[in-house]
Amino acid sequence: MPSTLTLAPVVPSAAAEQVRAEVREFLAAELAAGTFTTHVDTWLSGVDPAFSRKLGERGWLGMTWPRRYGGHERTAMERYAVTEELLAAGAPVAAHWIADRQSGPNLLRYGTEAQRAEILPRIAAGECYFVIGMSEPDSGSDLASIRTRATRNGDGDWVVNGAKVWTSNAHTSHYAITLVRTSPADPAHRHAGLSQLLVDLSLPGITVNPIRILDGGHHFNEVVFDDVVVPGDMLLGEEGNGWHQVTAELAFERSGPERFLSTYPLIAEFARRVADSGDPAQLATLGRVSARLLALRQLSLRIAGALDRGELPDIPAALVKDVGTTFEADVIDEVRRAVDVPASLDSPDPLGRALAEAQLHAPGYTLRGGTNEILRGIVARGLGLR
Amino acid sequence: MPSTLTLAPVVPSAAAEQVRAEVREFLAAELAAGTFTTHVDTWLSGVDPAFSRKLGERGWLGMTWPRRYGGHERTAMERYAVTEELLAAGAPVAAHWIADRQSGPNLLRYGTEAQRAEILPRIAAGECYFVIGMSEPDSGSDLASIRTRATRNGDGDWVVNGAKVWTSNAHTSHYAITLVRTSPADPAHRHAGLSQLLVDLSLPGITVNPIRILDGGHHFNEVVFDDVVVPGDMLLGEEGNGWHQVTAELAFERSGPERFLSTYPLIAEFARRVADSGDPAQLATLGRVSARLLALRQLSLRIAGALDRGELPDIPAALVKDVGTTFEADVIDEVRRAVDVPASLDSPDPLGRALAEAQLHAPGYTLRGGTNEILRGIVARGLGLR
Amino acid sequence: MRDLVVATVRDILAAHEPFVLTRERPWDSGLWAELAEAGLTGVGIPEEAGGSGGELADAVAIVATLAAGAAAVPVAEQLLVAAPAVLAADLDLPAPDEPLSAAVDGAVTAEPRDDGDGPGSWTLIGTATDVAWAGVAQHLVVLAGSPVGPVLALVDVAGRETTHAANLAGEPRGSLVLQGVTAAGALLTERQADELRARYALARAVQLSAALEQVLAWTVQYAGERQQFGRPLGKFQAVQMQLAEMAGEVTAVAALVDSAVQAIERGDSPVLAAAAAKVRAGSAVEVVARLAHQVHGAIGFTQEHRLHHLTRRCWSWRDEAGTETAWARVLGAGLLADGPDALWPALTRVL
Amino acid sequence: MRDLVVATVRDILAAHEPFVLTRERPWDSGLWAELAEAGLTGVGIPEEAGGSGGELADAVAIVATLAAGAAAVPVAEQLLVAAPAVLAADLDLPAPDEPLSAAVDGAVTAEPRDDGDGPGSWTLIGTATDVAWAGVAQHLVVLAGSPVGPVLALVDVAGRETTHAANLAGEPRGSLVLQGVTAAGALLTERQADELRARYALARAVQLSAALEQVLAWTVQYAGERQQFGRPLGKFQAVQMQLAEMAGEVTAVAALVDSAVQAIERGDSPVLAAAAAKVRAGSAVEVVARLAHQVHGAIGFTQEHRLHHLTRRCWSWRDEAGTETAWARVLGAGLLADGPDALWPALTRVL
Repeated sequence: MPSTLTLAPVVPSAAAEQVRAEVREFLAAELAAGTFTTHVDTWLSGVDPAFSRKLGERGWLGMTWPRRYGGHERTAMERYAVTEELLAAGAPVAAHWIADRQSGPNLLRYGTEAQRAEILPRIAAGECYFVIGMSEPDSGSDLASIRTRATRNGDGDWVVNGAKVWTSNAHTSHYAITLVRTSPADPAHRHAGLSQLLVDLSLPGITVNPIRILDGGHHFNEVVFDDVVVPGDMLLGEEGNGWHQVTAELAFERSGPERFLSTYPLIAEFARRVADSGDPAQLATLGRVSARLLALRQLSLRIAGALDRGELPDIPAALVKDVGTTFEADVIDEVRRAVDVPASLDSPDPLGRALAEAQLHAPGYTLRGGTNEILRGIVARGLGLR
Repeated sequence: MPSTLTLAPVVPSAAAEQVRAEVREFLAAELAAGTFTTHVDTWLSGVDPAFSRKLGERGWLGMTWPRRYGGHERTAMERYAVTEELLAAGAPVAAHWIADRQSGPNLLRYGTEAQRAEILPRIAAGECYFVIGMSEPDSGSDLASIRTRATRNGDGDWVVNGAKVWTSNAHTSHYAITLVRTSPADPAHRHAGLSQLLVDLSLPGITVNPIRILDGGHHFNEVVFDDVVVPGDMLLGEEGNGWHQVTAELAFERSGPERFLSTYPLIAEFARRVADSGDPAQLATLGRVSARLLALRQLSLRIAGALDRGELPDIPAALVKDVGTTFEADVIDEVRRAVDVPASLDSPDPLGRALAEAQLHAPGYTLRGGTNEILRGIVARGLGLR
Repeated sequence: MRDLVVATVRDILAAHEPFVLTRERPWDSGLWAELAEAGLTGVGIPEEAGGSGGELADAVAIVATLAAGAAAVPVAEQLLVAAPAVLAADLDLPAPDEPLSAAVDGAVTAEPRDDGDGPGSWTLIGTATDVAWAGVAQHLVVLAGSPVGPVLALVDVAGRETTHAANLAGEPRGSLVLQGVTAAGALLTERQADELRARYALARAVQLSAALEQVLAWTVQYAGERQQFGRPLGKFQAVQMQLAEMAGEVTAVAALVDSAVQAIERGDSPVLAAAAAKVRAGSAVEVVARLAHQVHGAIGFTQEHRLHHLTRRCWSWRDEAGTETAWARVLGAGLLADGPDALWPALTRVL
Repeated sequence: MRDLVVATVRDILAAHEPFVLTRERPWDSGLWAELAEAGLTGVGIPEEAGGSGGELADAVAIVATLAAGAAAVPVAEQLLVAAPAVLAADLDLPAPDEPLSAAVDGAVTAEPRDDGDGPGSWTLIGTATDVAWAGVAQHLVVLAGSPVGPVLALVDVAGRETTHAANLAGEPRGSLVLQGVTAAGALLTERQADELRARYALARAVQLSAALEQVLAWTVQYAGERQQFGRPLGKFQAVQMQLAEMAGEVTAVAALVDSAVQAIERGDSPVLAAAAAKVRAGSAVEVVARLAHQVHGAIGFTQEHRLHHLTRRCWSWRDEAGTETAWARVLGAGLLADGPDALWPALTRVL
């Protein structure tokens, strides 16, 4: 195996198993109380600030961050166990998901002391939510082609103009870490001149327009910036270092269990059918799907272990996202082949409803956070091919 | 549908059904007499000159050719029915396959009267066999890069030097239609300067070296040309027109039922298992596989109909080969998922043996006659993409 | 005639926006009215039965054109399933401008009425489930069970209450309670009942084939126009491979569905041909819809984009009128009817 | 120690040509002799039992290295399956330089001998089928059924006649008639018998993982070297997509198999972990072998090329010691043992 793809094994963590048990107990109680019902792909679509605050109260957000920023100084393995349990239960975690997974770590890595002190504790409390301001209407996979620009005004503040799309839940979020062009585009150095700004979504000049997805659900938005004045101290990291920062950020976000568990609630529903029927072919399907899931889990766990060691395993992370999101969609086909249940949101059969939810969200799995074609290009580079 | 991919429907042909019934009866009698046993992929591996002569006697070779060349002036639809029945029975048809499918039509299209009169009747009698002399050790999919060259000597004959590989059954064949470079390579016109020669494999200076495939079977050869003197009148078609001629020839060979029936004997064996078990999941697998086969059959039949109308549907032919050969290999996986039978040539279970034969030949399906990547490039061009 | 009919449908469609189905707007009644006025909701129905004449293939062409246009009207059900069944059973066909649908799932039983009306009148008992265009159709053909065999009943359902349910595209698929409803009906043989189910499956296959072809065309067009990294998407080899794979699926489906329609028009038994067409068309959906969305990227995932009007329909149509798995079992069993050694002759007989 | 062991195996392998298995040359006895002389056929076996010491993970590393080298020797069977089973059952282990294999398929029954030798001696009746290295192994561990439960018997099979049969790579897989053979043996619990089968499956998974990794490495290397249309294959985007897909499969298999080995080394029950590893590794074979051959082109399809030494093994190993389908059923059923609502806890307990 090329060293770029090799991942050292992790030893089981008693602390992780301990917190896993706590989360499992919490979720069982919440389900029993009817606080939430299980759905597919809830890390995109399950916005529930009250639920996010409960997680914050229990110390399950910002888990790996320093205590002085509201964190809990726990391991990535412990955080992994928590996120995995939440996803498996199909819990409503969308409100805080990006902030906890990606924006917080980004602030920790590049933020000023003031930015950290101000924002991180609120994220860890489950009260402050972030969106990713990267994609633009015309950028597609070619992130270097973004056109939102920020220029310094006389006060040293940034004046931002442009638009970002696919900002998950911008209508329920507080900040957007926004990739902007701070120097004119230079065809010879496409990745130069980009910077990240920490933009308060309540600033004047910002308009949030819903972008409904194909089932009519409102999760994504267009965020339009019209002469938005962002305070000068809201630069994140270095001016001109934006490309490097977003690359690192993307690597961070790609390896988590949300890249293969988005359709786990469908598997769980299918398992109920299999247990009822005892059909050997269905048992085999459950076994096949489970084997794939278990392999992905080991990969993702090993990446969590690497993060604990301070590594940034960007190529394995791209690989996990490629293999994992392919799996998320394949689950639908595996289940469809094994049962004879039409997919419908109005189905009296919970399996039919789970199939419907999984199918209607399926196009997103292999697009969000970098298409699988882009990811495979990264893996090919890791193999030494270009 | 782009017009390049549209195929007009065919009306059922009573003549084709008549000859189909005759072939079916013949094959049943031969099987009962033990003349042959059914195997996978016999159009590559089932060399049996006696069987080929029997087909010739019955008028089932050279079927569409003019009577004056030993042909039978029947339709492509009738020929389709005959070839399909032979493949479905896994009959030993490899000796004459290339000559009947490809070399004969090539001679009809480009050959001189003398070449046609001399050779075509022998092909139609099942007595004269051909190999395709296109690929070379270093050419791969890039056929324009071949290096075998032919130069005129003082007598007007061609002196050939070089080597061809993947020549199926050259050790049991009489002629090779050989693509040679007759003018030096010109990087600006990569496809210029190529010609086809009709080379008698018994000529001095020709060495046929076996290339065994991975299961040890000897079907392929390397044919080495060492100052081989080929009579001047053995040029096929026009000097310098070789690229155009092989392109047309490849289009011809790509749409036949051998591009999706190579593993049909495995399906037939699987059907026996399904009939025994009556298992619903196995029935569904048989149905799924059959539906794919039936669609391919309709595509291939429609191309036969287009050939009868004098068209050369090269892009649909590339598409059929891509979809068909993918199917041939997929059959193995479908059957493996549905049964619990290890693949072994020594298996006491005929299904295990059929799985083994199909698997060991599988790499060939999507390589021979143009890789699927090349074929998809042709289809993409047909879609107007490049 | 067929080209003219298709051109007329296209013209009418071109004047209509893609229709966003909601619970409140469960069909495109304006489009239906225009189609009916042009006589297009009666094509394939003899003039003496109140239709516009024409052949099955004309009706298929209309259904295909409407499917590719994501038209929210019950034309497939009326022209390819319900009307032919009513005519074959010698029942009185409602006027073609009154939407007619079919329910073949058989959770309804029919009892012959003993009031002297004779075997032509039945009392229906039960609930028709997953009824296409429930609440929209004014008449419903119901395939019911009875002590003496399958019964084809024609029910006036105008104004009758339906439960709300929709498929993934929002097309109504509710249930109708038919407890004690009187209806005209006719006994069918088991074979006729099977053929009715097969025709329904074939209707969905026709819709799938047309929709998948359109999805391919849109995707090819998008790949030619959309620029990434300084060149059109369609210049990337990975995208070319994806589009070629889609084309392979679409072309295979089109040939099989088309041949199945022709075989039925020639009078062949529709069951195995329709089963094969439904299975093949249904199994193409996964590949074609997945790759179409992948090539289109995030924009194709939005409600504003036209792509979902077809991909959502395809995801549902493959399940409707019998899933691929159900029809694959029918096909597998049918091919083995004469024993496993006769599989090949059976395959060559299907089409 | 592990790196040293692996380096030694590699050095020995490097001095050997890829071994072409035929009916007449059913194993690489020369390689075996060198491995045995270096003590490598006794790794993982305690010194007091005649072995070379070391841990399970050392034995796994040797098996993986030999698998990647397509070594035609029964080391996986001896080190990972048969020897640990003999030791666990407290039977006398043969010398590690005498090849030892295992037959777990259970078509053999064992009867306690009544000649006063006690329960440690059994009479075997039946035929052991699909025996890895039949005719090569001098001793065979047989999992037999008996009236009192499963029996692990150790049989001296040197010189005993075997039927000829081979897997797709030519590795001997013949049958041995054991009619009335006397053997030392020990009763196992059903769970111990299941665990023995699971260890066999895991041994094959270890071999598969190593072989698939090597196939990927060869394919990447070939794509970097082979020129087509004036540039290396690996510069074509379509080939890059294929190699990345292979890498995804290989990396997933490697992580799962490796974790399964470690779990077993920690003393966890091997059954579900081994089942998952075998299913996952087996299902990767189709993709990895197919794409490897596709990228290699015709040259990789020849006997002269090294590729088939591994692809043919992979095609067989995925079927051996229980097919993917069989183990998938075991895994599915095992995960549901506490009821369907406990699927997730069950999954997190496997590994």
